[in-house]
Amino acid sequence: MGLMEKFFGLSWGIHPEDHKRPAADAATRTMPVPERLFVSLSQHIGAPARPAVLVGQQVKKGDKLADPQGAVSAAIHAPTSGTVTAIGEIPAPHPSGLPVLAITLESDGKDEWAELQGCPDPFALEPAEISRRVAAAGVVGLGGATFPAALKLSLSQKSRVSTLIMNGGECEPYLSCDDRLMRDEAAAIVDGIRLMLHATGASEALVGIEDNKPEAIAAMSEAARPYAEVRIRPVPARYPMGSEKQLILVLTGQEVPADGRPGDVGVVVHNVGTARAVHEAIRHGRPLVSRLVTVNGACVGQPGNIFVPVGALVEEVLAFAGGLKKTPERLIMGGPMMGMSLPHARVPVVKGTSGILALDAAQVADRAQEPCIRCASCVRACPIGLLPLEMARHIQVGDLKGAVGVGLKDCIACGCCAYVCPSHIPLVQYFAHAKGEMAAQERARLRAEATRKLAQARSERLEREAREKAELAARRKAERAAAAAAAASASPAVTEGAQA
Amino acid sequence: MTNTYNASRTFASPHAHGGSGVRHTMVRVQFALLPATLFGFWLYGWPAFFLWLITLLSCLAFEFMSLRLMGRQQIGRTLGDGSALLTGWLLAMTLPPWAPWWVGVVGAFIAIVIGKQVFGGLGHNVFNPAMVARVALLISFPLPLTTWVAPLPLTSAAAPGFVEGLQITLGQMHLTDAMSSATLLGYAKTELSRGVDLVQALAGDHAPGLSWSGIRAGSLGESAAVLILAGGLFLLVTGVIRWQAPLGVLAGVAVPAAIAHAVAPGHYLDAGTHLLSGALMLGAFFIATDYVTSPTTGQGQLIFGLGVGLITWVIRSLGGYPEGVAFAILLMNALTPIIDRYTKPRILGRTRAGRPIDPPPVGKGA
Amino acid sequence: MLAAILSLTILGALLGLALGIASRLLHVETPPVQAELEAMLPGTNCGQCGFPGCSGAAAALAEGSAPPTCCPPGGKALAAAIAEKLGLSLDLSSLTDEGPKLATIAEDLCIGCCRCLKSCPTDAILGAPKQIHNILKEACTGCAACVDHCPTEAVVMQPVPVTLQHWVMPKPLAA
Amino acid sequence: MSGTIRTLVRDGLWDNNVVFAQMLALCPAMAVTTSGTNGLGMGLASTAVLVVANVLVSLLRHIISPQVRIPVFIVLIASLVTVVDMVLNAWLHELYKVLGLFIALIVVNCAILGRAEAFASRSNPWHALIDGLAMGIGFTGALTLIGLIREFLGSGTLFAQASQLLGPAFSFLEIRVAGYGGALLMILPPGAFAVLGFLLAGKRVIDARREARAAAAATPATA
Amino acid sequence: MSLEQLKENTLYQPLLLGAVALLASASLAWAASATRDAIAAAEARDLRDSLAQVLPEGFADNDLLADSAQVEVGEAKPLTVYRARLGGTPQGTVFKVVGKGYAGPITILMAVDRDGRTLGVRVLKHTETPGLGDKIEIGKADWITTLSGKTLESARWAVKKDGGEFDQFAGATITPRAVLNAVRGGLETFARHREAMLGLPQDGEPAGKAIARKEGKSS
Repeated sequence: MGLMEKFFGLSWGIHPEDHKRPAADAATRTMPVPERLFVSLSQHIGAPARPAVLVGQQVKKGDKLADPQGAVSAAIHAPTSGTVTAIGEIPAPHPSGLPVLAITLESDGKDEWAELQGCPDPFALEPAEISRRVAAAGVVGLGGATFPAALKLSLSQKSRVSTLIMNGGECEPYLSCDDRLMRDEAAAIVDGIRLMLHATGASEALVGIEDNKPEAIAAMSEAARPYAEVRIRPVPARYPMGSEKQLILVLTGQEVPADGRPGDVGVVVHNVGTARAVHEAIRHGRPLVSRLVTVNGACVGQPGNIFVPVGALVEEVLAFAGGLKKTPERLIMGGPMMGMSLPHARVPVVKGTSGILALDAAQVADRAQEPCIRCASCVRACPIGLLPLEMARHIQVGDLKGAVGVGLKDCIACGCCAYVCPSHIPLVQYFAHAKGEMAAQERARLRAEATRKLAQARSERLEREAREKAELAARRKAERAAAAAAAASASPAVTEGAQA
Repeated sequence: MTNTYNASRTFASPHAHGGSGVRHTMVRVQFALLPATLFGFWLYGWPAFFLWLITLLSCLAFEFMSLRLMGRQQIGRTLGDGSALLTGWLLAMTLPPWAPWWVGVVGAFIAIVIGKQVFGGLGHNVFNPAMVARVALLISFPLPLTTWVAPLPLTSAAAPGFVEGLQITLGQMHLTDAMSSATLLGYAKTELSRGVDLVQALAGDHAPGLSWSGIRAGSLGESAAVLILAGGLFLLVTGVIRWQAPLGVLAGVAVPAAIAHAVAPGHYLDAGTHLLSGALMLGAFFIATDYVTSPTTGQGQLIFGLGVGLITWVIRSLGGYPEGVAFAILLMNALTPIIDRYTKPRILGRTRAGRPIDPPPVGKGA
Repeated sequence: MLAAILSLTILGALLGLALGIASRLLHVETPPVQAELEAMLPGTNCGQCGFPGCSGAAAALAEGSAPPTCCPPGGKALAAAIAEKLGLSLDLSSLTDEGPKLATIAEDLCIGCCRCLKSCPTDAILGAPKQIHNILKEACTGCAACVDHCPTEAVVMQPVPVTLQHWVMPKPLAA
Repeated sequence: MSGTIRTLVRDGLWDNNVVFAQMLALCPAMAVTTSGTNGLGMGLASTAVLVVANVLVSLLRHIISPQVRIPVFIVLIASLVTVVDMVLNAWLHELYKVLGLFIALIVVNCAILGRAEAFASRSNPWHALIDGLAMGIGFTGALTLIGLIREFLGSGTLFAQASQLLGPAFSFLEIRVAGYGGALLMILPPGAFAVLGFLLAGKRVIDARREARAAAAATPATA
Repeated sequence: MSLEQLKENTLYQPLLLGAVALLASASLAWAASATRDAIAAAEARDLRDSLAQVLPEGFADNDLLADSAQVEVGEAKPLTVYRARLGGTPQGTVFKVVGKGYAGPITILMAVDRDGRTLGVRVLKHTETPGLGDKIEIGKADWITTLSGKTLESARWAVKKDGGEFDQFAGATITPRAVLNAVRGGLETFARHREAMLGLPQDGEPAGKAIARKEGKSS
């Protein structure tokens, strides 16, 4: 393993300029609740939540607005008190700008919490009960993947993980919300971590924090000192350190199998922000209705970290953060490496919104694409060991199968390849396109299969009907013949015929 | 508050860039070539400069014509990426400095049109264009391509002046026997074929030790091996190239050369002479490291380099030509896809064969 | 001379015998590509390809008179699969999926005549005489077979709107 | 009828040219074409064999069974070539000295087997004759063209030694470019590949332009 | 349609292929017998032409082709020599030597007179680089004629680069060197086997004495 560690420890990933300060050092602010909130029903991986309120209904802050639907889903709660004024489509925080279902909540200005059920001694609770409460609070992974946290907790319980890895890597440039949380609320995070240890049954928690956040490391070490099972582990600052597989590799030396989950190597990974949300949900009974968002970029008036209620519009968040100094070249939700470009600023903040970046042209550094010169910078940068240049060539000519053959499915879309490409080839876009195409083809295939079954059912039905008709006709004919015969031969048979 | 932001199209991540560029790389390589080139101009005088200029300009002209013919957009930008210029420069470095003008023009045509654009342009060529041109010229026009001039530094009295230099390049003045000279490797090959022992042959004027100064017959790219090496080290330090391919080439030549020389010093040149002679340094640092035509992984580049070195030594020692760097590079260029295929990096979480790795027994991780 | 002629003749005869026997022993039936193709096609016999049903299209594909892209309901995925089966190279990049369409019924036009019901290859239309019909989205394959049977033009093909889940990142423009 | 023949001729000369469209017989096309004369000689010899083989196969087409058709074709072609070889050697010895090397090569010229298989075995002798002639001339043209280009670029001459092949009356064809020694590479194998590649590309460009022009001409007619 | 049915019969194949083979071999046999004499005559004419090239006009009055012999020269194969006589007196001999060229063997025909002087040298076959090494052909350059009229002693049999008296070609040294080596080898062979090659009686006869004296002088 030593050689492997050396190999990966030295060669993967990139060293982007982090741009985290001064935003990371600015004091955290809390944004006042805007008049109207647009609470998206798709704030997590999995099926959208099902509305549980009616238009016109009055709700308190923390009241449930929508129920989870299906196995992988999460509940959604009211970020403030007020009236549900609409349930309909709004533009999604997504590059496509396609609509998404959302509940519109008109604030009454009081921001009144509903009755909350805290728990003074959560360690007395069954682990399963903790998972249940986390689920009820609608907690999802706050690192960006927004996987329902409760589901992960109960899955880890089943697969008997031994180590809980807390992701404090925050390797994306510009973003500092996790850093800020660790500095400001280390105690709450450590408490959340201990709750998660209890819920998963893991024996220890390793908190990986990149070494470019010394304040966070100090605060967390201080908060974790009483608890031997919570260990703070500084890791080298390198992108994508915050990626699950990379962090596990660095902290435990274990490699997660390509088609497997972290549970296969006895670990589970959660984000530090999630730990705080768990703490809030269990100790105070507060569901996840707001989060810390980094607002940063050259176009932002006062960059910093802001507590934003879920459902606030990006445009309002930007206005609170001192407004825009100039028209941004690109507006991004999330980090610059993996975040989504937004079509405009009138999209709502969701649970997974770690940052809102308004970058200028120099920061985006977008240039026209040039031909690939096979310099292999992307090969060296790829943290997974893929050949981005070959994948892109396959996709360019529409050979998706070939792209899969050289590892498309292992791609984590971290963006390292496109970041280093001297020819400015939008490699990640190729991969995203190909993955989308593959999914579309798979859907088409499934649909064609279903169609064939339906067509078969129909032809069987037609056959059956024809057969039944023929049988019926035959039977009638036989009956008539029998009746005629009976009538001809003797009269006592008449009653029998009538009975038939 | 400015609120006019509206994206005109969909942008994919990442929304940042490291700032590297194709042009940037090409300029650095050209910068690294500069010392050796200037030394060559001084050593061989005006004709060397004229030939260099003609080759470069022809490359640009043929690139422009090809792009026009193929109906490409933004020809100016493609020309500006510096790749055609670099190809021309590298080609000029390998030509006899007093070769007539048409050698440069025909070489540029072969390099740019046949070596590069026919394959689809930058990034698609299988073979290094400069080496394609070099080999095609050598085979097509053996006479002008093997006529070397003895060093006549610009500062010396015998050096041709500006006008004389022009006449030489335009082919209106023929080299006298007194002016012409053989390269070290060529001389060694001739002597060997006459059955003269190398130990005797390489004494006096032809002592290999003279190679360090670079003052001897040859092309711009082979006279100043030390300056080329310096340029190569500059590229290595600035991260334009990586160490695997150059090291492979040097080792691929030096190791068999050292062994053979130890066994039969009369028949085989020693490793030092091999390293400092011919286009080896240029090949190792500037040609074998060509991104487009060499393997993508470090492991692959090492194999590639070793192959180039070994084939070079075999051609030099056992083949018909005194020098074999260009042939060796072309041969290994052809093998690049295969090397690439077998030196793919291991995908994280998968075995080399591409199957997912077996998970370790659970619970061990702590 | 005679020996040469004789030996060559005998050699020819022997080789001919060997070939004749071999052609008998090694006789291979051509693989039933047509059946395989038919199994790949949707089987709805919608007729959009212009051939008499899916088996007709399979026959045409097998003998090469129909392009692999002939089945609109199958889309890109089917075209690629057929091309692979037939060993054809297919430039899929030029093939643009129009996007799936589904049949819908304009309720104000439907007179409940039940004619469309019988034409549907997947029994996707629900309805009874004098009742406004309805189309099961899940079962409709967008084959448009029903459109021509409606006397009041109440059946309309409408594109399926793109949703967030179905959105595909556009391919970058080639440099 | 004349339409069929016109198609046959056009196929042979251009549309379905042995070298440029069918990409057959590339071995002789590349190996032999170091000069225009060589290309012409090889082309003429092949044409002769092609025509006779086509007619023979066509005559025998009804009695040849599919199982042994390939061996029968090969025996026929090989014997034919050997007879031609001997006859030339005996009575046209000067010509044989120029072409002798290539005549044996005609046996393995897949263009001849290809035509027997693809055309002559299913056509009447008259059509087979025309086809053989057209294909042969097309082949000769291609070879001569490649040979001339390679010869011109490679040795700076045109139709060198043509008089040995065609007789002294044709010595006017022999042209030498003064002061040009030629690029050796062109008469070596790589030159053959390069010239063939450029000619193939050229043919495609011409075809594409013709198609575009035809399409352009057709559009207003339909509109 | 009986033919179609017949074709499916397994016995039809050997019959057909056999018949075709018979036809083909018969025609080949006919052609071979018909052309044999003509081919032999043509080849003899060729050889005579080449012999005439290396021998001066009027040097011999016999039919060289008829006066050939196999001479053992200590190599694997005996050397075929053609003797030139004038009025029955041996004047010289013509034979082939093979040089090791740059790209393969170079076949050379050389004529030597009774004094061991080259009468003429011609390259019959070679695979040297066109444009460089092919200057050894008489059609390309007249370099080969500079080899005529030289004896083993009278000339320094090497190219100028190697200290000899013959020109090398610019850019190619190996080819002329190979030709010179081969011709010198031929002269040496002649010196060693002079009698046998000229067709002189080994000893005893007056003519033989005179020549033996000469040989003694030259050795």
